[in-house]
Amino acid sequence: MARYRSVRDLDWPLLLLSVAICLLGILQIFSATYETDFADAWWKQIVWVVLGLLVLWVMSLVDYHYLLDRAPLFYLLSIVTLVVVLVIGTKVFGSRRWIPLFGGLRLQVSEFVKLVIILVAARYLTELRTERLEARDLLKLGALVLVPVALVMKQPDLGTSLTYLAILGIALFLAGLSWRYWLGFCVLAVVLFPLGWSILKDYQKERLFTFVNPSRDPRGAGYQVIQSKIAVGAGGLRGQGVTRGSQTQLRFLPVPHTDFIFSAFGEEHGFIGVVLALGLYFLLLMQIVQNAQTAPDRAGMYVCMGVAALLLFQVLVNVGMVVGRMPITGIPLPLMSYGGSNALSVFAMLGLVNNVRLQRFVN
Amino acid sequence: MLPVEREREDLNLKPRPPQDDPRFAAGRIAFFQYITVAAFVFLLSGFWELQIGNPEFYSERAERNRIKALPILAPRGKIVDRDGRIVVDNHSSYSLILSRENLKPEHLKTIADGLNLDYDELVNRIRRFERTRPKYEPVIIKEELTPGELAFVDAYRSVDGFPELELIHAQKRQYPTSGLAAHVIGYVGEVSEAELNTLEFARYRPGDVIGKSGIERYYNNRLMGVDGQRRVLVDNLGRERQVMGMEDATPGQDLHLTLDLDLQAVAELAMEGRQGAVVALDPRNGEVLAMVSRPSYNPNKFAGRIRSRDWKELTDDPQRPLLNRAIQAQLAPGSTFKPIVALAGLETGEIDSDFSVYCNGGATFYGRFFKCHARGGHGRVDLYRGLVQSCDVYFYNAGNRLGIDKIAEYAEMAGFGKPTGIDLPHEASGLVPSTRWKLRTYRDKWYAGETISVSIGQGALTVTPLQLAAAIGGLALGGVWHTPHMVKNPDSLPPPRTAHIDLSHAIQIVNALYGVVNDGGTGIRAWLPGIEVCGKTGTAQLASNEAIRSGKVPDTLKDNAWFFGFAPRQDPELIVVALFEHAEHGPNAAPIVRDVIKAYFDKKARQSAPPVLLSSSGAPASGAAYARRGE
Amino acid sequence: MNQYSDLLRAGEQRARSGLRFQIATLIVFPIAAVLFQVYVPLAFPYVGYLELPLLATVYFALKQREPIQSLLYGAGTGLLEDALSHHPLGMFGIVKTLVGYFAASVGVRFDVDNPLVRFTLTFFFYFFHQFLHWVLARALLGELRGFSVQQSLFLGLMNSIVAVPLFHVLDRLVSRGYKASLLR
Amino acid sequence: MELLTNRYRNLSVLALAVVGQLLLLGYQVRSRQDVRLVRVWAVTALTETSSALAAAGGAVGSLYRNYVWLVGVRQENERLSKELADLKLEAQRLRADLGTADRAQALTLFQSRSASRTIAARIIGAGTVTDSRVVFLDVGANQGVADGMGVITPDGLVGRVRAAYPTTAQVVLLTDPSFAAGVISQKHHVQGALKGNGSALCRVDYVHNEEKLDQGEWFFTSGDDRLFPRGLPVGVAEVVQKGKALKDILVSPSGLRNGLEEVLVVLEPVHQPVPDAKEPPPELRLLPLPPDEMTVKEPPAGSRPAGAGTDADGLLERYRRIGEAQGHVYGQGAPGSRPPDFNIAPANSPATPAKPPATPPANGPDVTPLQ
Repeated sequence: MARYRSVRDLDWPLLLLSVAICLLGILQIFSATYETDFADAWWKQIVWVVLGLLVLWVMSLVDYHYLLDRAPLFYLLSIVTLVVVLVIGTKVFGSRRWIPLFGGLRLQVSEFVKLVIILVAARYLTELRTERLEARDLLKLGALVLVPVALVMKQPDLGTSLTYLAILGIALFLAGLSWRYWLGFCVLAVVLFPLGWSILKDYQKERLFTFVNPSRDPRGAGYQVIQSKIAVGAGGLRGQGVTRGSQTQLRFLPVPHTDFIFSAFGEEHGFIGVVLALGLYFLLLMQIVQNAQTAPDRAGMYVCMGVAALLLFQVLVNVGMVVGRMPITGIPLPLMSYGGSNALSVFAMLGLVNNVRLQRFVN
Repeated sequence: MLPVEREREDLNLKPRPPQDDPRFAAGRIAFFQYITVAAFVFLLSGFWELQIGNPEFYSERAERNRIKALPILAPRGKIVDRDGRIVVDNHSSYSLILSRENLKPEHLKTIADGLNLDYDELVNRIRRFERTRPKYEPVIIKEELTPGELAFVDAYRSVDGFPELELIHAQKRQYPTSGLAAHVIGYVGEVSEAELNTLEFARYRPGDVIGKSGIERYYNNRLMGVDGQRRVLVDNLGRERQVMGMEDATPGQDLHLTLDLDLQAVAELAMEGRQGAVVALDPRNGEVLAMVSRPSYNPNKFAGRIRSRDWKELTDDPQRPLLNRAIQAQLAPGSTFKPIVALAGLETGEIDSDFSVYCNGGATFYGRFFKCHARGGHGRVDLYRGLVQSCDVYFYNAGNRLGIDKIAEYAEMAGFGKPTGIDLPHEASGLVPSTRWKLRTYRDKWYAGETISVSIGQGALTVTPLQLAAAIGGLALGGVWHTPHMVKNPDSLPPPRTAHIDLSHAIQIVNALYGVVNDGGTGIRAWLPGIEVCGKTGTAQLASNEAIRSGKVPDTLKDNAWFFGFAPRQDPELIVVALFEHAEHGPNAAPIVRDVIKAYFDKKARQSAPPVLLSSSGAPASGAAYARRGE
Repeated sequence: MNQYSDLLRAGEQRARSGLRFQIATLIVFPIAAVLFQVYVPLAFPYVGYLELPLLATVYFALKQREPIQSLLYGAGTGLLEDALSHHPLGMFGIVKTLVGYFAASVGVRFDVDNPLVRFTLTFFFYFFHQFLHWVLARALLGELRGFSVQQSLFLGLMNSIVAVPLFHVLDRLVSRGYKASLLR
Repeated sequence: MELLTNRYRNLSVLALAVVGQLLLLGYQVRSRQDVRLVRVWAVTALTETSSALAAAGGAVGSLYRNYVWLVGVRQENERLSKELADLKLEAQRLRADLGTADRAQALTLFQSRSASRTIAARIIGAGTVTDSRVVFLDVGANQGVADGMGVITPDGLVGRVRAAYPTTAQVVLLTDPSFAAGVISQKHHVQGALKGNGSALCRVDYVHNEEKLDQGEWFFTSGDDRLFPRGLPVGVAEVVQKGKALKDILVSPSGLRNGLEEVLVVLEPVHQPVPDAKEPPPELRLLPLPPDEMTVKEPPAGSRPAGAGTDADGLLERYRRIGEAQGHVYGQGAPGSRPPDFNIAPANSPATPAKPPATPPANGPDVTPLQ
């Protein structure tokens, strides 16, 4: 197991960057929940981050090939759990996403399914060993991923299910899917759009509407976008200062410590802070991509790129939502948003990346 | 190498195939990097737009900065005379508005200096808006900018970054520059804070331009339109780039006056350089054909924001040019009141056509001597001669017989003592004294001696020129008093008042008034060939008799001259009242009335004559032109 | 191995032949270029259309093949140029930074001594420069001015025509006047 | 750190450089403030070098000329013809410098006759952006130049100081889109606002279609923009066309016609009358305005475009003429006198109407009788 040479071989830049982002997140959680019912959230988040680092360490120790090998098992397990969640899950804000654990803690299963999907895709595509992806494989892999997508959508949790699709997308892209298929997807999307539209829940439709026109109903669904934009705009160049953001502190902003944490961050730290935070994310992504480039084999490359794509997608959608350029989907900001499941799953993924990196010294 | 192989086998993994090169997707990974860069640029641009691009904190407000909402000021309705000739027009001009959202207080000094505004006034003005209106509502700080001032604005708005300045196009009031009918038309101005608290103007907002006096005020709701709005995209230099949306302004309605500019012009010219008023109306329906008050002023000075200096000059003028004397001067009518006394006498039977007195230059009543204006006396006078010669002694006796309350009753029947109800603001009511009035006002009883003065139109009796015109006009028609009005289709017109007076009495008085002009009476100067002009002079004394005797009467206390004239004798179409203040002799007002009446009948002849005839006479077909314009 | 990486690798090898200029050259040239831009159009107004600072940036980037130095060079030149305009500082700075970087990256992959390549690259970078500046002015400053493609293409052509002999002269000047040394 | 030293060093530096400048830009845009100090340094440094170069260029030029001629003289005539050569040289130099001398002389002459206090300046640099029209002067705040001062030549208006640095000043030329000045036409006294167009010609705005303006008419500064003194020549109207509501007018600025080298910065502006239209158009190069004959008829105070009253005024005027034609004084008349006849045609050109003082003067010649 202890195959890495020493502590020195760990991907320290990756670790430092992720911890730096977490610290920004904790600071912001502290500020956003300052003197509220959630005032101890930053504390809990520290615990989660420490736990997450632990997970990361563990994940770096286990050879990812071992995990890949068990991917089908994980896959089955996660499908079962998702079904269980649908049946017995705790209902919060109208959706069943959580499995209640001891001590009032809740686990969001769908967060960890991301990890499984990355592994499944990597495993499947590695076994192909071809330069081009065939239609048969495409369908098979697509079917594999679409099952959890459908289950999560049922919760309903559009955002998380979309992240699965993002993983699928990058996997297919890297495997060398012909441009004809991409074109086919586009045509299919256009054809299926009306169908999908009928499947979407009313509130989801409303979110899309308000994404197009936030002022449609400023008291209703568009409220969040408008308030978020106001908060970000209030930040200006230098920001209002920690615990000084009026939008955040006066509770105009919805959930300023989870989904809209970056909005609060933007208000209190301004454009400079935003550039810094986004810069950290960018470097983190680049570091993961570098690990993908230096991966010892295809599987490692797929794993790393899957993680990178997932993180990019989440950052893009969450931050885009904050500035009103993406619809509100309820995707948390990795590493910054408050939430244990999110933190643990992201650190687990980073652990995987680290693992891939360590394996390159093996031969 | 080896441990790995072993490990793989342990894990039941197939050995790595030779073509398993992780670099096979290097190009695609590079592509992913570019995607990442693009995604972050996309996100950063979003933050730039919100945090940097928007100079203001509130995103919606910021949107207003780039997409500015500029008011489109609705033009007020035009005011035209009865023939459709334009009395009040609009002309296009530029107004400067100040967007308070972008205001930098340190710029105000420069703005005030550059645009010749008073700095303190400007600051107060902005402060006034600051208190009451939301910040995004702009303030108009200067109207009718000259090209130079426009250049100033343009230069500063762009180069030195005065983002608060914005120019809008406005329709400004254009009044006759000669001050013609200034008092009737009135003027517009910005609604004041005090006015906003009144019921009349409660629905307007600060900065709105409303009618302040005259027709402009009375018919403000009709004349005023509804402002529109234009949303334009402006760049960072403040230049308009694109129109995003328009809500057109609804212009105000045009107003059709009953005024006849021909008569008005003649009356204005006749009063030039004089102090007083002229009212001409059609007694058959109450339409006012001309209304002049002198001295006048140039209402165009009010069309913008009047300077406090000009305003002070106007209000401090002892001649009170802002007063519309036609409806606001309350003065003793003098002998022009005598027909009313005569009517009262005839109706009550206190006098009849046979009743006569001997005038030897005065008479004594209740121990006091009242003199007649003719030193030598008129000899024996009956009603006809009494009116024609305007014999005071005759009317002393008539009044004495009637008593004050009978006189008051008939005066009030004719419309004195209360506003006529004309559609102009601030009409004065005049005063008809009576025992009840005396008791109520002075808590004192009426002395019979006071009646003597009232019976020749002096004493406490005061009337306005309009009241006199309406009263005599109704009397000449045989007792039908129409409410005078200025606008062709007034909002509401009360039905005419009628009094059941004996028609023969009215005819008797009218005949006497005909004699005043045509039978060697005091109104000979109003004589017109071919037109049956009836009239009556009046000389109202202002100074006490003692002062007159001492010969030291200042100009401002010289007698007022009155004259009313109507024509034709039967079914009069026109009655004109002229008040010529400090003219000393009543007959001096007669030519004014004569000119107006002449203008009326000349115009009538012009309109009835076939236009061909006029143009064939070689003279320009001015009459035809008028007829055409009148269509 | 695919074509892309071949190209990359070939480029890496070629990069070793990049010139390193003395610091003095790197300071004098942008100033001279900007000064030229400031002073000469007074006498010959049409020279104003010559984007000498841009040409200098492109030349040095192509020659140096060292992205960091090139982008810093571009940034310096651009900021200097900004200082003399009445725009906010940074507009030309950003544009020229990017031009410097990309020109250096491209310089790694092409034979930058070939006049035809130089011509094409200058033309491309001129257009890129103008377009990016327009985009930035529009996006960052909210200036909604128009962009004339035809004019940019024409001026790009003119600049490229000037650039080829100019670069040639600079080649000789640099190699004669300053000690050129190999990178690494 | 491996990350920053190795593979992504280039990209990182690029990102840093771009983001750094982005933040700089953001600061300027956000605070609407210039990074004044940096700009002052840069501008000062560059323009100093530039003026030094300019001076050096001039010196080298003259040295070169002298040297060539001197050598030529020695080779030809040795000492005997030295005096002659000197004279020749002098003549040649004078001839060569004639252009400059003329210009300098005109400038000095103009400066001495101009009522405004001015300071002469040389243009030492142009702006670097092709679409903005900006130049730099060799005088600055140290010489008393301040933001907003007008810049002129004897030929006419040139521009306006936008920013004064210690030893140099940035001038926005009148062709720059951000330039505006109040102007008045010489013959018809039409007022408008001159604006830069970004091209060689300037626009004049806010002139109504009804107003009269000839092509080729001169425009002068009107002074009421509070920026420039009145009476500076601006340019000739090249294009005068009817527009939608306002006239489309293009003016070719006279100040830029002969190239720019020396200019005057107006330190203390003094308004001057606009020269009368009867004078020849100001060929000001060597013939500065004779100060004595600068009498003008000022436009009627407060005259407004299209503001000549309404129908009512015309009618009043008409009746006034009717009265005058008959010798009738309104509102007066002895008993039995002949009443006026209002149906006669008024005389079209009344013999100088004796207007009573109570009425304001009729506005302009546009008050025509209604016919």
